[in-house]
Amino acid sequence: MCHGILKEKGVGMMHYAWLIPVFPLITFLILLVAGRVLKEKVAYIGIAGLALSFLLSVLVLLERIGGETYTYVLNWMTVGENVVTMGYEVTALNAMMLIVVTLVSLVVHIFSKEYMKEDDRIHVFFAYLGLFSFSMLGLVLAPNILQLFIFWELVGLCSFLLVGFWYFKPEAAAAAKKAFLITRIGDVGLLIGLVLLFNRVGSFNYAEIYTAVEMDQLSAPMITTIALLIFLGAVGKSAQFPLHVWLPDAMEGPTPVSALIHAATMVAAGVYLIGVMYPLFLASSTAMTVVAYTGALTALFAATMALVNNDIKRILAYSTISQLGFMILALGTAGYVAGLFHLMTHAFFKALLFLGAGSVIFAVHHRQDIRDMGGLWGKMKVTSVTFLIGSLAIAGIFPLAGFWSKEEILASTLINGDGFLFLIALVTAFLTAFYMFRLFFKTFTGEFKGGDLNDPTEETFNEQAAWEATQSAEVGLDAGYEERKVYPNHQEVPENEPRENAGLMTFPLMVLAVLAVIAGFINAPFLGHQLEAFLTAGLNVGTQPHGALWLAFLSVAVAVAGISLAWAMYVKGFIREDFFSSKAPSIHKLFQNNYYLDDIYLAVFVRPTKEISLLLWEMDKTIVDGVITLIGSLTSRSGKAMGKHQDGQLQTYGLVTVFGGMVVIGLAFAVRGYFG
Amino acid sequence: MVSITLFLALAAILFCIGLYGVLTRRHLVIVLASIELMLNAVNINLVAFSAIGPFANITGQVFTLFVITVAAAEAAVALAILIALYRNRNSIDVLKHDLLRW
Amino acid sequence: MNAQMFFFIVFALIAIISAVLIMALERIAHRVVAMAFSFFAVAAIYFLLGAEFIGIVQIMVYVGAITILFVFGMMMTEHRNVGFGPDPRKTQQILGFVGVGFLLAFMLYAIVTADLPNSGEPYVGSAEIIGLELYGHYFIAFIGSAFLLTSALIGAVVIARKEAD
Amino acid sequence: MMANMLIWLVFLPLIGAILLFTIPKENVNVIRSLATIVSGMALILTVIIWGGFDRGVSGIQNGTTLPWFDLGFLQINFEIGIDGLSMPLLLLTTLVTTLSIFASFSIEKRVKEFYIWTLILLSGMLGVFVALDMFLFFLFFELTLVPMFFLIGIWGGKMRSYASFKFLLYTGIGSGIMFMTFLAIFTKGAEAMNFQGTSFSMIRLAEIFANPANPEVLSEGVKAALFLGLLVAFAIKLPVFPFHTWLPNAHVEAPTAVSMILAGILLKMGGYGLIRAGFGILPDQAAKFATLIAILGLINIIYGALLALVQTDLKALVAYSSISHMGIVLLGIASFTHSGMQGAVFQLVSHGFISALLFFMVGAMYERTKTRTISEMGGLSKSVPILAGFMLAAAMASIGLPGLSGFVSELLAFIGIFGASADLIPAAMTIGIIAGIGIILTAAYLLWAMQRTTFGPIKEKFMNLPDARPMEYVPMVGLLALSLILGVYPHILSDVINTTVIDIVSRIGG
Repeated sequence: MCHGILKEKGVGMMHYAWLIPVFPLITFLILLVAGRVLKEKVAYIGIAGLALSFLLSVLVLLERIGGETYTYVLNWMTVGENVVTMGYEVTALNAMMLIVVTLVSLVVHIFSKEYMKEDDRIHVFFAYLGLFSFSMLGLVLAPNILQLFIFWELVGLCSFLLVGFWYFKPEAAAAAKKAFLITRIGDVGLLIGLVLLFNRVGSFNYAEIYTAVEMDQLSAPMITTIALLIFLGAVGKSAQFPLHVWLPDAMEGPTPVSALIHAATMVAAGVYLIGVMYPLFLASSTAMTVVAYTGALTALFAATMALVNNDIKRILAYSTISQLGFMILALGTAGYVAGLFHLMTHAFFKALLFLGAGSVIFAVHHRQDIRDMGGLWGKMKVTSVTFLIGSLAIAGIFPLAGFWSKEEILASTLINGDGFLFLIALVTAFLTAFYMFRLFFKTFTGEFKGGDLNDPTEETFNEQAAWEATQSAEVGLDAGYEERKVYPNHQEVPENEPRENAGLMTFPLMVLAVLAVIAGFINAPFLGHQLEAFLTAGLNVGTQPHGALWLAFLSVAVAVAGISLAWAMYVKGFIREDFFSSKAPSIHKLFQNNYYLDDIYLAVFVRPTKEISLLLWEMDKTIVDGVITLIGSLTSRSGKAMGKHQDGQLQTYGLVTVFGGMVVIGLAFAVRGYFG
Repeated sequence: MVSITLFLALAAILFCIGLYGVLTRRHLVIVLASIELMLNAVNINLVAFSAIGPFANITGQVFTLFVITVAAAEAAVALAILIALYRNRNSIDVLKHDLLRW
Repeated sequence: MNAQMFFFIVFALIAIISAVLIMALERIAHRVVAMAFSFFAVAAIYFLLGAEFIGIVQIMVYVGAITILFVFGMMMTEHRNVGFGPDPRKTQQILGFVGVGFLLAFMLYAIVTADLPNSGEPYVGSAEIIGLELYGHYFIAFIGSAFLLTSALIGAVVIARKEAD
Repeated sequence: MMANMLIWLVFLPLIGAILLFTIPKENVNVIRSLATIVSGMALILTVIIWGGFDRGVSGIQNGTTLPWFDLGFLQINFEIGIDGLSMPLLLLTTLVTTLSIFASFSIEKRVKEFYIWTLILLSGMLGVFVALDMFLFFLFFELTLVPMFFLIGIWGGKMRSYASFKFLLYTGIGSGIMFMTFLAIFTKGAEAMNFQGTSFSMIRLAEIFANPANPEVLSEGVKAALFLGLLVAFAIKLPVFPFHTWLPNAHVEAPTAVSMILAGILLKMGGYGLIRAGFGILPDQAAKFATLIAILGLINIIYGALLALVQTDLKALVAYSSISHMGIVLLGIASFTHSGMQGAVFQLVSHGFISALLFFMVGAMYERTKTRTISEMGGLSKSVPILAGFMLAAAMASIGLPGLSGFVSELLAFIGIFGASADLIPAAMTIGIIAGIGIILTAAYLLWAMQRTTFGPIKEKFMNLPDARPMEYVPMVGLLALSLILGVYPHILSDVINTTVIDIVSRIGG
């Protein structure tokens, strides 16, 4: 109805698409200035801003479904002859991403109003959330890769600010810095990639890049290097294999942040980047294989680590890395729609899982170790049900969203990728189902193992103790890596019951649960792959692979197998919980310490750099500076030495003068003819 | 007729003796005396040139007069300094007076 | 070798020997007397050169006034027991001697090789001509030297008098 | 009319300094307000000139040439003028100096002399950027040296005399070498035109060196030696690797306002001189030494970043970060592409604002915590949230976060170095990639410093520190806003620089 009205005015909603990022920016500015005054009410401003953006993006999507890409560009800077432009663009992919980002952000805003209500810096929190939403939406709307890069780094900044929100915790500060630095490595790769692109193509706009790639103005090796450099950026941001170490540590931030940033939106930016530059990747097969294998490797690798972890948020973090690996695997095996479809569905159910975990943590007074939880099914009905839906979705059970998107990925891996990739995908699917339900059963079934909730010895955060901890431990990049603390109170004490949280926290869970169920249908085969048609219209990304029916049954079977194994181990106890860990303790240890990668990076990169810098500083002080001070002291010493000869005896001076005179006479005599 | 070179040679010899005296003798009075000697050597030259030099005219002698007056004044002041020096430092040995240094 | 050459040789020798004696003698009194003799010989040489007025002035000023001045200087600084003992700067003595020796050698070489034309008959300058010159051409210099002498006089008195403490 | 406005601009601060003499030492407020008014007027004048500046013309504008003194064939005249290269730097100078005067209100000792020296320094700096006659350039170059020496020497920290002497000697030697090279250039220029129509003006000499009357005088060896002389002279000023040790000492000891000016403007004279004299007069030589300059720039970036990583004193850390950022300028210049050169000039301006802001923040923190060693500080954002916020913003700008001006210049410099023609700089690609590592290191040391100073738990003695005073908001907000404007909409600056850069690069055959 409203869609029709706007049509007559002839001004499409897409023209106002630039308003979508501006609303959160306005909330950011308002809260920055008047935040302290508004205290509690800041949440309403945040929610209002996001609601407007969401509404607008829905309208934009509706209009975009029929119509075509709308771009509006203005001159940003002149570099020599070619002009660099800035502006916004609404393509199919952008429209979809707009919906995903604004919806999840809105839901997280509502959730965090309740979750963060007793934190005195809530206005700063909502300001940063507004800034993050602005930069993420800006990234999605970018018409050229430079503007994408600008918002790409702004998103990195917001993740730095939000992970380090509780800055007084040393681990949070270290995690924030680590997150920014490691994504920065990826960003530099992306920067060099886009600079090379600009030098070769002459402009940053996607259109010109696509045409340049088609008319292969760029040489094959150049395309591969640029593609790999851009992929490095994606690896950094979406926490793929070498650069994934920052995501588990980023869990130090508040849970709504993890839900919004480290589950749904920011980490998906890497996948979005590959999606946007897909023609470039398609043009070089080596890049595609590298992408596929990195994705597969990361998926499997992260899944193994999620198996053994005991912190509820870290398990979800590893699961995110694994699911992102899936998406990148899909993109690597020419499954453009599969990857992006999974991105959308994953955003919903992963946000759901994180918010569910958030409400669980909120109920058990900020403790995150799943060994202290259990039996919450009875106490927290809504959270448990929605969490179950989320787990089923991620495991890929039939009607839910995860099934459709994962099946698409398996199809594209089977058809375009080789058997080994498909095998890894299947194993990972199985492991995903297993660890998700391990988490579910340990938290929600059985009896509550957490002690008395408001137990005095409980680990309340006191700053002074934390400061001493950092002084003693080696301060620096690796602060906060000690083994997760095991909570002291493990014995049975009459605890007070964890209760279900207020409506404001459970409503978002319900919304996301509904989405986790229905989101899959938009690309369901029997409805004619609507999403595929929408996304690939006008883009030549090749024919999208679709799996046969048996593949669907295979994926469900694998999921059910995973769930039943978890059920057997953690509910019925047919198999002892530490059955696997006792069988292969060393592997268990390896997984627990995330393959000792943190320590390896520390030893290989961080410490040598510090050693070299200290050496250079010493060298700088002694040699470069030393030479100068040497010259200085040399002159003053020689001055003193000369001074000793002036002993005040007039007659010595007289004698010296006579000899001097004679030398002069002699010289004059010797050369008397020379100068003529 | 005595040629001028002889006079110049004499003057040179006297001058060098005087110089030697200034440079090496320890007794201040002798040093001053040597200075007077050197001045005399100069006068001999002047007078020799004014008398039997290439363009003999009176200016040589006039200059000798001026040199003599200056020498006299210089001798007077020098001895006054000597006496003051002796009274303050009660020594006229050149080695003792080495304050004038850095 | 005519009379003039003979007298020149005699007085030159007197001058040189007495100059050497100033340096060589022990007692300060003898050295001052040697100085007087050398000044006297120089005056004689002036007479030889036909510059009587300068000769007379030389005798009056140098032999008379300055020698007496030195005698006073010598007396004021208790000349009797002033034995300086061995001179520590032996090397400086030798160096001085060698240096001045070379300088003398240079000068004599230069004097001998300089081919000054012999001006025929000597020019005899009388006091009257000097007077004319002093009050004519060099009048300013003359007044200057007057100022010089008075300032030297006052200076000497100021420096030498005992501080009126 | 515009022409003598330049003359007014250069000599206004001097007049101000003389006026300051008349005010008695006691009433400090009058002195401070007069100083602010004078530098404010200079700022207004520059903004008027900026408005009237013709973006299209690549040559010299508002030029005036007054005969100064001429000794036969030696013709030195008071020739000043601005073009796309010096206009932004002029604006940078007046802006940063005005804001640093605001920052210097906390100085109590000998206030009158402080402002007299600052105003003389301001007129010296303005003179350097407008002078087109080599002799005049040298004169103003020296004019900036003396006040800086006194400013560091009197109002500095504990080791101020050592630092000020080192600064004086280093830059003194630098300007000595520069002057000798200028004289050599002049004589060679005169010889080339066999002694008629010779002059000290850089513009005229550029033409002479371009097409000399008898070319055999200007042999390759001679021109290479001249260029190297200039390179060494300006390398000392824009601290390049072997000659940089004076900068950390000078910064650590200098008071906040002075180190804002030192980092903000004085370093830029090195870069400006290299482009104006080095690339202006001997462009072909510059092409020959492009690889050397690129490698020097690279060393600067990596060396500055690595050393900044381990500094214990926050101000020394910012000083080494300046060295690292100046490396980017060298990289941009050496690439001989439009974007590279434009990036270099952009970096000169943007680094001016950002480093001035960083130094101001460090100074403000020092005023409150009385310590600069990073390990002693901690959790400051709890007691001084606003200052910590601005410091974090300054660090982000320095890291090159998009949206702030640092990013634009880095991007342009990178486009430049990667676009450099292979025969000019054979290893352009590897240099670019290693410079990329430099950027990561920049992020590393700045964030690590921020983590140890503003994040983390707070110490008792820093519990109740006074947050930003109203007067401190002016430089903070001013500099951050400038960096933000240049970052969000660089078109303002880039179209001023563009035409001149195209002309410079075209002369080198870029």
